[in-house]
Amino acid sequence: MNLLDFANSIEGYLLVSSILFVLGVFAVLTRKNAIGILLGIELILNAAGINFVAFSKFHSAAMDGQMVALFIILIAAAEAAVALAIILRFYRLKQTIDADEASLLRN
Amino acid sequence: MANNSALFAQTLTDWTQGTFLAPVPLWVWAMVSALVVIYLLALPFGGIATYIERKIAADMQDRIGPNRVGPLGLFQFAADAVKMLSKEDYVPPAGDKFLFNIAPVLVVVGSCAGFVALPLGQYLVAGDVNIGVFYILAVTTLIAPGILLGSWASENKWSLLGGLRSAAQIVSYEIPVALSILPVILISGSLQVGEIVKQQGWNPDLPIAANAHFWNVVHNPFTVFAFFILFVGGLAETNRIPFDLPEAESELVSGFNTEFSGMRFGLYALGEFVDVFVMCAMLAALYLGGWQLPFLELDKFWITLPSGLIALIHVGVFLVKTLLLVFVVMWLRWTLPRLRVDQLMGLCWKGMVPLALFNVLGTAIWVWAFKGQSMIQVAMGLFSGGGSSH
Amino acid sequence: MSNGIKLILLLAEILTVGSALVVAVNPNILYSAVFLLFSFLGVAVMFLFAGADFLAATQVVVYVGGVTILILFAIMLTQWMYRLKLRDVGSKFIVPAVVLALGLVPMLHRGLTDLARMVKAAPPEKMSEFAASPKTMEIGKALLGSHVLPFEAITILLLGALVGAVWLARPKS
Amino acid sequence: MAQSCLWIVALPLTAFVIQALVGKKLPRHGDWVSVLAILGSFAFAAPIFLEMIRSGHVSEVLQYKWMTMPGVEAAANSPVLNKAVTLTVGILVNNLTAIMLFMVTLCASLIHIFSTGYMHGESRYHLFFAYISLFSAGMLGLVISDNLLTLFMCWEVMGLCSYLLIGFYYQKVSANHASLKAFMTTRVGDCLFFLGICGLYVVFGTSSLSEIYKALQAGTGTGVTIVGVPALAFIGFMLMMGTVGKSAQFPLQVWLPDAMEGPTPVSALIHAATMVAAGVFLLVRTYPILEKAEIVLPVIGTIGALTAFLAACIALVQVDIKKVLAYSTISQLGFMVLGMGVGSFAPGFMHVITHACFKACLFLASGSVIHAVHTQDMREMGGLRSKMPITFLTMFIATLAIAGVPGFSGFVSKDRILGDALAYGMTHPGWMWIPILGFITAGITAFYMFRLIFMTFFGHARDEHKHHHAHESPFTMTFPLMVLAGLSLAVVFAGPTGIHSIDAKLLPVHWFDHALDTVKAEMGVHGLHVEEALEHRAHGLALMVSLTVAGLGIFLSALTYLKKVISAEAFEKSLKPVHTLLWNKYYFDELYIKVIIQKLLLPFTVLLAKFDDKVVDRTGVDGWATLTLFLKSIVGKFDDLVVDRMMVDGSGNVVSAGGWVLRQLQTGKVQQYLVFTFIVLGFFIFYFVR
Repeated sequence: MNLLDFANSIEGYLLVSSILFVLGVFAVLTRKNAIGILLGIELILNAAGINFVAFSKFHSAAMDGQMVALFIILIAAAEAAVALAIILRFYRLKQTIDADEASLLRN
Repeated sequence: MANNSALFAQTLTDWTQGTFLAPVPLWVWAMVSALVVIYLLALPFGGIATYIERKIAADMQDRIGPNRVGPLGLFQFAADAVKMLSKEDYVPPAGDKFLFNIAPVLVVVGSCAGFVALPLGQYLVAGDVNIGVFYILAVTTLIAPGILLGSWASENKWSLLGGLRSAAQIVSYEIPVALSILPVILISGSLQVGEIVKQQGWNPDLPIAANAHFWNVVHNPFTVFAFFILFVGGLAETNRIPFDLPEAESELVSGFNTEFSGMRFGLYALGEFVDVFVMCAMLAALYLGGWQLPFLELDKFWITLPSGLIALIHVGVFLVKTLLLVFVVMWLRWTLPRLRVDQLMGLCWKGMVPLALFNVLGTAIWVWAFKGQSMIQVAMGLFSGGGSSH
Repeated sequence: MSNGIKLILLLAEILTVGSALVVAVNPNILYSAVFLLFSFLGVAVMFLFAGADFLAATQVVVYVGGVTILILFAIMLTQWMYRLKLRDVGSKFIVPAVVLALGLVPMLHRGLTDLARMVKAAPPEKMSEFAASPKTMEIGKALLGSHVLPFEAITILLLGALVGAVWLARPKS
Repeated sequence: MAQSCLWIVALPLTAFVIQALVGKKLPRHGDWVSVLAILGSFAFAAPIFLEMIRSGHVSEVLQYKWMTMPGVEAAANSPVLNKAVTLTVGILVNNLTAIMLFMVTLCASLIHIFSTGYMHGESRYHLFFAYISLFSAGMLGLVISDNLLTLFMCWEVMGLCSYLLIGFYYQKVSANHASLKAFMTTRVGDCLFFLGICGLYVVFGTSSLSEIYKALQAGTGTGVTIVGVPALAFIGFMLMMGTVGKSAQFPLQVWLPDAMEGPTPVSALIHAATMVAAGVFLLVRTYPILEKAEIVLPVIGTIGALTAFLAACIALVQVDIKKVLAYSTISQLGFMVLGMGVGSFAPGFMHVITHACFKACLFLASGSVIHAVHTQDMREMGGLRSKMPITFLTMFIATLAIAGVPGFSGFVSKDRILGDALAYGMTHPGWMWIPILGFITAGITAFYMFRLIFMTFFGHARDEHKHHHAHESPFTMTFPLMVLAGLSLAVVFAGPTGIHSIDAKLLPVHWFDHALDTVKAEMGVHGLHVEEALEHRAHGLALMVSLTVAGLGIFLSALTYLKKVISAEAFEKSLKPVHTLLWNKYYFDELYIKVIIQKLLLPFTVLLAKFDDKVVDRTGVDGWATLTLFLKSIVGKFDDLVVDRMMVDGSGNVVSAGGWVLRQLQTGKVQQYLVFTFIVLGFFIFYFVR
């Protein structure tokens, strides 16, 4: 299978989504910045969306996967809005958005 | 892409059958047609628009305007282009070079990509994508990050303020714009621009019930409002006066493009003009019947016209409508004062969004109540007792 | 489908993955955000090739026009405005992150492809027909038909998110 | 058809609910609700009846599943042996039901209408209508019931209504006592009746009448014994005791005369026309069982004859107009039971119907009289004939009917019963005294009924004042009288004269016989079987004898009370002991109260009370308390030391220690949590991919 066909197969889609997911995990774990964590989460959500769409096309040839992907996009939008509002609030409180500083409830 | 009927490209493929160009695949023709549209239409328009704008401004201020280069100064824009290309490629030393470079490109890409789905004539459309209107809305959103990143990369507080204003303005006004497009989609039941335009024709020979419903702007009382909201929202989205706060000269020097010069500035300017054109073309297509000549079906004229002539007339009609709207935009620039930031946001969230929502609701009820018939159809149906339109 | 078209898809996938790589490792948060935008665009193209035209446009509108701008705003509002070096010093979880990354990619991909093999693939003609058919109307019907409950739930979620975000971000009286 | 039966019951029941809840607030205290309801029932019942007349045969069984009962330990050779049985409730519509429904709804409607006049202005007017509506519902439900259990329920509902209505004037002590007496006395019979139903269930595995008919025709039940007694005989006796209680048969007849404390329409409806006839109706419904239980029938006949005779004798000396009618009711019920006993199935049932009509008429007429003169004592009446012509005429017709004068309904049924009894006596000489008692009673009946008529309506007014104020009753009261009097004519049931051999030539009106013949075949009832010649002879003889004794009774009565040729007082004096015995109703009340209750039951009750106090309270309850206190102290110690100290505090300590350990993991660094999360996720994926 050449590279072009691989790109247009479910394996290709799944590889992209896996890499996207792992990079998202990587970003989530390594960023100090809360916004950076959010970026990682967006990558993870996109990876999930790609999976759904890929299976929707290659395996069911039906709409259900796309519907779920649509809902993922909408939920991601809501999540981003709320998360950024929280980050702004936190910034106003602590003058920083370092995720490690959000530890009032530790121990 | 893969599923769009690229009519332009298809036509090109058909023409080249049997010639030495036959092996060229469809997708190449699709790209070629897209490039043709951009280079032959978008970019010249961007240039000519600067000339027109200056001329109109001069007329309104009782000046002469550009008159040195070429007859009536017509080649002024070419001279400007040459000037811009030959200027120093300056990047602010403290600025972010990478972002500074890609930001204007984003703006131009965002505005030019919208051209692809605009139907110039009945069969003249680069890619009549089936999510047409939505596609235009989607690609034009690229403009906002372009402006925001460019302003940030300039390392200049005027720029940054202008960029933040611009992004906030664009994001906010996208809502009434989208909501004002919804009535049209409700009426036509399609996102495809070509289909929407096709439905706005008017054939005097057909009985009312079977006829198309003329221009969407007079489809029902709500679409009249929706048209104006879309127009005003388009002004705001393209940062035109009276919503040109991002580049308010009196406050922010020149706003987000303060630090830009040369071709990068030219790209910003081009992007803005193309965006204006796309907005007006969209308005014309969605609400003013696009290439439809009012009350005439050219296909069923009393003399049979050559198809090429019909296509040309269609393009002409469409361009006339669009350019009239562009003229109004420029006219407004010298007529209205600039709004304050709070006025701007208040107008959007307190005025236009509720009104646009009301329009959507009203149109939905109208479509439900009159089974999709327009005001004209309803009225004529009343007068002729439901018979034919004669 | 011609190879040229497939090439576009391949390029989009490379764009997606490459941009995501920059998002993950670039220390400059603003660059991460910008490349996240490119990654989104790549994903949108992938959607388009998977027959999800409406979804692709939604992806662009929501992510590029909404989420990215919000993120850029948040970055610009929370960083010192003119501190351009938005260095994000690598945290102490770099080692587990790398280990996880290296371990998860093959496992995930293998698991997912196994899954894909277990599930019966759609017949090719049906697949291409599906990929070429417009989806807007079907999505509209599904939203008000079979998927009306999640749709309504999402509307309530979005309203709640809207109100909550405004409440959280409002200035102190 | 069976569906409309549900309406027949539901309408009065609804009226009862409405009346009981909001009756007082309705216009006219809501009497129209009850009246309309019962008229509605009548409207539903009439088509069924007409259908029966038209086609001669209606039959429908409608069954609903009620509940499933676990298996019971059943008698040997019974169809139920330790298996679950599904109980059904149902509606059994046959010719009997149709006739009975028509009769009951008709009488009840007329009596409802009568009551609107009679009870006018009473306090608790709405409750009166509530009660009689409930009663109507109960009676109609009993009539349509297929299952003996639902029949029994309706039976008890009627008992309750009877209690409530007898005690309607609860201010009167005597009314209170009478209601209690009626309730308690019938309870004796009801208990035994219920035992009978239980026996039926054990033997047949069902209490559905329609199923029992089938089972009996298939031969089930014969030879089954319950504790050594033939099961069917046992059941038969128990069912008979139900009848004895409800229909006031000897020896449980004591409650019915006292029941006259209730308002007169109640006496007419419940204690003359319908409820007491329900006992006989029960015999009719269960007749196939009784026939199979051979010994029961003659006993029933004996009881009937005895009751008829004894009650008639008491009626001779009564002076209270309603008491006379009450005893005559008992006596007539005795006739019906007698008929049942000698196998005179159709005439016996016919007598239920004819008696209902003329006795309701008599009671209502007496009510009309009482309404007019405000007394029940016949010695204060007299000469009311001219004052109340309609009342007199209708009551006179009814009296002719009850006395057995040809041409009136009572004659038709009574003559046939007596004929059958005579035939029975001829074939079973040992039971010859049953017809003899019957004939004597017939004569006495004619005598005392005409005594009533003469004392009330003829002669001169004994109390001028009351006579002066007397007046004819309003139309709402006289209309039912006229209808009922019309129904007391023989032509309604058999023919112009009521004498079968004549009528067969004159006017063939045989609907009743046809209906009963069909239903007999359907139920598997054989009835009296004698040779045709003997039957003819017996019927001819009986006709002559009964005509003779009736005429004799009327003649003597006329001599005594109209012409005063014979002095009643002289008779009374010369037969003083007999008169005293009769006046005191054979001392039955005294026997029951002084001997059975006070000497037998009361000491037993006292003993039980003592047992309860000494054994149950002291030993059982107090002992338990002491034991519990002791256990409590042990449990308390255990609770304190083991549960609280060790378990409760211990678990708390364990949790807090564990919490301290786990708390060290919570660093507040969100990414650390995420590392854990993703490591776990990695393990999961590894597990599934492996």
